[in-house]
Amino acid sequence: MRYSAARVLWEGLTGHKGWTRAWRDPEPKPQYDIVIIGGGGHGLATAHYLASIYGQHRVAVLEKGWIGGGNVGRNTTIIRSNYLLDGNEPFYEFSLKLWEGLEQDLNYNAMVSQRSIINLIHTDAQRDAFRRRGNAMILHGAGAELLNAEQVRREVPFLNFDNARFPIKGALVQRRGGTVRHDAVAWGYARAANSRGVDIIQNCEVTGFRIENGKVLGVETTRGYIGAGKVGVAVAGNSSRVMAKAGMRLPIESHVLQAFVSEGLKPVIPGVITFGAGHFYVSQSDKGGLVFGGDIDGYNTYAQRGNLPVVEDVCEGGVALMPIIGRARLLRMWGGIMDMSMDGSPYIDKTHIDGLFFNGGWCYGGFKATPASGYAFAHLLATGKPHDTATAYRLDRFRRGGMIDEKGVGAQPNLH
Amino acid sequence: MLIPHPILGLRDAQEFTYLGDASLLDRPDGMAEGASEAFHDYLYLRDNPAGEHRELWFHEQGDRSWLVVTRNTLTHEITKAELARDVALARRGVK
Amino acid sequence: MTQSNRLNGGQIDRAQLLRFTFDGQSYSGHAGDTLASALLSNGVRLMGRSFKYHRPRGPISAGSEEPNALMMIGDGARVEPNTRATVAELYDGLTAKSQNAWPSLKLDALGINDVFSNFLTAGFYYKTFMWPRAFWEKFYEPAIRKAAGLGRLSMQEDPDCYDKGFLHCDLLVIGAGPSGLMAALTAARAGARVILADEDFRMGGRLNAETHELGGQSGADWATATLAELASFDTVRLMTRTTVFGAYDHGVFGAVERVSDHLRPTGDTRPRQTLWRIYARRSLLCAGATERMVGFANNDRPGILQAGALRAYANRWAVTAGLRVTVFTNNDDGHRTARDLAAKGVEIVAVIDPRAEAPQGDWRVIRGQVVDTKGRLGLKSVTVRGHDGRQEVLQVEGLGVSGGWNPNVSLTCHQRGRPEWREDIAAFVPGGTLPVGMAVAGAAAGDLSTHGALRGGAEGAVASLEALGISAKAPELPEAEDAPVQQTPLWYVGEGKARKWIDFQNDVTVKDVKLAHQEGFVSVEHLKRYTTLGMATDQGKNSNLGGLAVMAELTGQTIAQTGTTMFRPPYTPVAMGALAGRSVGKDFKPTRLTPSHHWAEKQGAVFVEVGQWMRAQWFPQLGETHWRQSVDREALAVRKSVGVCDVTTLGKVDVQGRDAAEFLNLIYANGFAKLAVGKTRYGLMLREDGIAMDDGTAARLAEDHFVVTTTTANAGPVYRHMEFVRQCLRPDLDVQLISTTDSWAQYAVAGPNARKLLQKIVDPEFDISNEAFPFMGCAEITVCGGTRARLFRISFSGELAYEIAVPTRYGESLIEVLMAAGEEFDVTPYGTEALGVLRIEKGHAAGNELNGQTSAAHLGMARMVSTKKDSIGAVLTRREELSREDGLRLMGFEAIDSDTLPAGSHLFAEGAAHRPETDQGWLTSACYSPHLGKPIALGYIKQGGERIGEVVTAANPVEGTSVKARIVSPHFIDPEGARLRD
Amino acid sequence: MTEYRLFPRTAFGAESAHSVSIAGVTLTERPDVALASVAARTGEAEIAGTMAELCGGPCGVGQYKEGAPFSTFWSGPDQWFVLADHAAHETLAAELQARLGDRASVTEQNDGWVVFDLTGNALTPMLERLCNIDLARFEAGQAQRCVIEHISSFVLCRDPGLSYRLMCGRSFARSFAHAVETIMASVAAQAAA
Repeated sequence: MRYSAARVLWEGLTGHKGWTRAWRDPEPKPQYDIVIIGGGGHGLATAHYLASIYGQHRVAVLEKGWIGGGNVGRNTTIIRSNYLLDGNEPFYEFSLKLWEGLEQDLNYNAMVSQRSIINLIHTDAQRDAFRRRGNAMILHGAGAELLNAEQVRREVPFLNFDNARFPIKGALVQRRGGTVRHDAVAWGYARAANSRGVDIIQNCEVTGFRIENGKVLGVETTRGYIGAGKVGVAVAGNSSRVMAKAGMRLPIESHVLQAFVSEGLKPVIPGVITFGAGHFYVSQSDKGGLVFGGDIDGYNTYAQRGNLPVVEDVCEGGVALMPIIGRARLLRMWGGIMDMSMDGSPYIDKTHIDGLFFNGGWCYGGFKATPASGYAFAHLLATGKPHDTATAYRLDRFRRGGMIDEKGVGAQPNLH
Repeated sequence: MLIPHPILGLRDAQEFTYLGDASLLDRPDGMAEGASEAFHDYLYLRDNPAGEHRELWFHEQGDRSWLVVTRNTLTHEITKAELARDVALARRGVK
Repeated sequence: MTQSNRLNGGQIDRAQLLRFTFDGQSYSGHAGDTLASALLSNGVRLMGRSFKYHRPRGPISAGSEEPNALMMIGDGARVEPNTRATVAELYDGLTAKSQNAWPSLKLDALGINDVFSNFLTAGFYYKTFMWPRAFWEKFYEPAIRKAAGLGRLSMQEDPDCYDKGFLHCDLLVIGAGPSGLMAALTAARAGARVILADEDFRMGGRLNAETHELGGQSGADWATATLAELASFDTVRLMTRTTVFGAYDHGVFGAVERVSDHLRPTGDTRPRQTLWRIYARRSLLCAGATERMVGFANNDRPGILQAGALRAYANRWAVTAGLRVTVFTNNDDGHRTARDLAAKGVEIVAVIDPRAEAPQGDWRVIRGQVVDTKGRLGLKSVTVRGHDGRQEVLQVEGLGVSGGWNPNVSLTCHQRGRPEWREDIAAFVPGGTLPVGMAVAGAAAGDLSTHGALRGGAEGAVASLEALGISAKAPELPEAEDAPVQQTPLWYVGEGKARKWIDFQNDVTVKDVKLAHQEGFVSVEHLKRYTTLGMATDQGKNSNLGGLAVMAELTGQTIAQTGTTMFRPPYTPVAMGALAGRSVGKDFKPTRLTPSHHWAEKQGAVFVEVGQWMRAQWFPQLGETHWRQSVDREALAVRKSVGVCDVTTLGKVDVQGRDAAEFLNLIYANGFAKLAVGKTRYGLMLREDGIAMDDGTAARLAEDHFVVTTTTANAGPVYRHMEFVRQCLRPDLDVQLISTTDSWAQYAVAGPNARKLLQKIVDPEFDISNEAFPFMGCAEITVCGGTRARLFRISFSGELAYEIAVPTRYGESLIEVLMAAGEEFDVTPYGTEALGVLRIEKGHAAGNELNGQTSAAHLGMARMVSTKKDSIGAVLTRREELSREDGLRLMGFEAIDSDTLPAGSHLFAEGAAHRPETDQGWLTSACYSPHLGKPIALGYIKQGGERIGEVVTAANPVEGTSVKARIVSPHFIDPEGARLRD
Repeated sequence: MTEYRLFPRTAFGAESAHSVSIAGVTLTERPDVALASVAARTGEAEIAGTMAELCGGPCGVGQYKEGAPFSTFWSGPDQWFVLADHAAHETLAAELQARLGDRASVTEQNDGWVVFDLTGNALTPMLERLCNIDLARFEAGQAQRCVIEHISSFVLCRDPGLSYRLMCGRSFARSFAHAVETIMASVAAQAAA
């Protein structure tokens, strides 16, 4: 079924009787060409591109709970491609381009909204670093603008310009950055993949791999054994646990990132703003809630909840930057489990087990990567070769010293 | 979170700085054969368990002790906290 | 306007008349009123508009769960949007305005959405607005954003302040209804340290809203007496207006106390609210229960309230929503509303009860259901269908609805708790793993009678204290109502074509849930996200279960099988300002001042934030109109004669112990074991991954005593790292560390005349001649007639230079002395800008070069990493990508025919296309070199060491510039270091 | 002989101590206090005994022992801070080093920290808004390191509810005093209401 304004009108007039399931609810088949573990944004996107670009149709996505229940369902919805390093920027720029055509590709309005992202500058050194980054972005075709303090004030006059502990001295802006309605991304990919024959199987937890002679043959699940030519793992928040079933140790630690939303407010903030002197970034949803976040709690955890000190830290940054939100109220806070890698950049790679592929370590940048991650993982699964934009995301890079460390904090996951 | 400091009793985790897996105590010998591989595994690979985890916390806003805390990563329950110094000395004794 | 709907009795102070306005209209109420009760007393039922359809709405509750009666309260910068009129305390002069309505609450233009509601069903926006592509951002989205949102911020800085604090107790009792009061009393009498917190401004909970008697006195009187006893214990803290909003790990709770929200703003130094972190060894949740509505056609009109709320308004506030009222209930409790309102003289038109066993009363009881209502801006009539099939229209202004009660389990879910279904009360009760140390009592635990609440509170307190080793005895319980719950679940009425609301604020109806089911959004989380059910400001307290019940019916499963209702913090929304506390504005982070700060202020210095420090950036002199003039002058003065710069901010760590040298040998990549006493050495500190962490110096004051310096930014992390190495890696070494950054005021004295200047202040018994005190010397000396000092002959500028340190209290005096003694040399104070120029000219790496991505080899220091010893980072810095011969090298760059050479420019071979593949490096730091008379820079470029003399392009497209630059040695000044040794 | 002389200033850049009183509560800087830190060398934990002799009694974990001429508090395992009168003991570190010899590492801290005295009636409402200490259990003679408005501090109890010593890094003095004084004013206003 195609979605359109005409269809909405017609259904409205005829009692909404014609709407059908957005995706089927199939029983698992005994064997697939490719099994994707993880029905999150990345897994579903992988399935969609496998079917739509790489002509793979015997594909299943296995989800232990309900699709979109991981980090695609609990993030701050930001998209951008404002990276510095060569290993990252082409990939994120590819992702942004895919976002730009997503709705037409999926026939689903995920509300991709390119309302710009403003990274504030508070020191001269920060300006130097952002100049370097802005230039890298332009070289990669991503676009960037460097604003001075006066220009920033004109764009976002409600920030704290006159009584700030760390004055705003400028900003790096990417006009193409913005936000997306996050749940809709999962649903849109699921519906599109489903329409091309992909089986999306919910409530199906993988309990083990069947590996013989160094080759993966399939997966054991709570709904029985499922054979697979290839298995792709995209289980953000659970990577170490799932890959341990295949006997692997990963360069990953799992941490919790809290995110927050305020009560609904009439429009306050035009785009995305990130504070350069504290842990705070914010946008406003179409519903009117301020959506914001900050730093991870900083300790290993698999509990989807954080603690109060980080909440306070984020709100301190928020009110320090935007004194107008002191009387806005925080409505809801939640936590998502981030697979923090050892250099802050992800992995999309084959493993030493034939037919077993891994996608993970997205730290807290996985949402914006969803389309490109799916595309690149689909490419790797279908062709056995890394996608051109994802050649740096190898698991062996630490042996070579080829870290992709945007923040420059080293092998300490909680600092990335 | 509250950390049961072996000397000071329950102290707010906010007073501490977190480092990570307590396996960082087991630094390989830099002068040994195969040090490169040993350091790779030491620095980059993690068990990252969902359950009991031994980890290093520094009591930065307290007595400046490094602690080895045994904490469950699913429940956050802390079952043990030791001075890292004691743990490290004990390990050296074993070697 | 008169208070036409005011009844007799109530817990209000009729002697105090309070005036207030709502949408410009003046009204009056009494002390003890909430804004909602005061408006109802004036006959105002219309108080808000819903989110999507802009339906006219009145309050449904008398508490913090209110989804409809949200307003903007206050004036000017103090306007607080989305404030629940049902809990806003009335004060004289309060101003309130309606929100989400234009031009007025009564004539809201977007009420048109209600007409088109057939097209605006759940998730409709995912299916349309896609064509043409550009229209989403240009047209559809802006229109949606403008219509969306609830209240409006003032867009002015919040003028109020907020405190934060910490409290500790044995038992935290959350909620001061019958169970909470009894629990607190039990614990207090046992000598425990108790905190009793309640969100209301009057403790007592439902006791204030009911007419039951407790041990022969009214519930409210019993509460008053109990509170008086509690107040007599100095181990008890009673906290009214305090919402415990979150349960965090290990018994830490977040609570917000509204200190002065209920007062007319006075402008004194009182905070508006205080955020408390409560550390409780045990907690008892006595949060009561929330009554649920029933889904029936047009169940959202102003005048339709929870039956219990209608009763609370009558009993506590002496107010009725209308003079003719009916009640629709599936349980016996609803009948109490009729009884209490009738007793206050309100006409009870009928009680509608679908149950066969509906009790009889002094009023008409209709066995049947409500199937429709009328009254656009306020309820006018309800249509009832009797079980006998007869339809009847009742003319009423108020309708109390009771669909049963939901225990307030929110806080039990904040960690791992998953509520469990209890069939007998048709509600979720606390289940799963509760927060550590938490127990639940009273209605929150599903114990819905007053007697049950009292007993639960007492027993809960006894058990909680027992776990702490405190023995407590349950007090004798006052005699109280103990009626069993009699109800037959009723989630929605099948009859009626009009919409039946489940989530009032977000306009989610029974039909929307059915559509979600039809489209496969069956999981509770999918239902919630697809329809926005439960995402409103009431956090789903009023709606979650209703939606779940409809879904259960559609899937043919039980409610327990379908899912559960979970809650996250906060229990009710919390002001951002309270969570930020005092750490806002200039107080966002503390400010550290250097010893020369006051002196520099007097000189008119321009300051800059460097981490938490404020440092003098430059010292403008009369006639200088541009910062470059000042900075050039300062830098040249150092090269020509002598300058002084406050470098106290550099981290200082005192390293002592028999094994101090061996310790330094491990933390630095270069060797330290053989450093002689009285000598200083530059040290390169690597992280274990072989990337440069920091650089600095270590001075050996004695065999077993070193002073280590770090960069300003890394003082904290380096100290922590050193302690890690000391305690975790080499506990066998005898080393003691302590930070002394603030202890010593330290100044760089640099320039050809540095020694001459210092000789004027160093006490004569110390010989600092070049021979006696050569480059890299260090010594403990005295200056100015006996003041203890430390002298280091080190140089950041490349000139003959020293750093001199004195106890910080003498720091300001020292710079005055240096200025006075240096007058003959034209001594010049210089700031961080000139410091930067000097170090770039000398090719010293700093923060921009040590950015956490560069190895020893990149810095050109690969050979410094000793292969003769084990040191942190030595192994991994040799990995191929970090040490390759053709890799990046730190080089110098000189601008050619350009007056700028911006840091952050990317480097390309001359004539090469500017593409990612041809990118060869970047400029890290840049300045105008007054010494060389041109812009220079440091930067990393591939194979830099082999390319000296080559001209490259420094491209800076983000600012539209592209400059030619020549690659040179990073040491622009005195590469042989002769000046240092002079 | 050099003709120049150095003169001390307080942490506030003044010649006399910073002192503020609000509604009966007083915060006073104590520039007249000399400080040194003492850490036992490995295997020399028994210097605790010598410390006890010097400071008028043993000073165990979390304790603050006032004596004359030396007071001391525990700051970490086998580590103490010693306080004395600055005029008489400006070279406190050297004095202690002489007494302890190579059994301890002694470091001068005179100007590393600023000492404040906080006195008045019912200080609990103030301190509970400043630091995470269980004040009902914080008795005379106890010491605790904690964070006050993001500033690393020591709180020493002399008389519960009535008299405390607060210490912060010298460079933080102005921010620290501002934080304390802000709460003094807030609590005074709340008490008056």
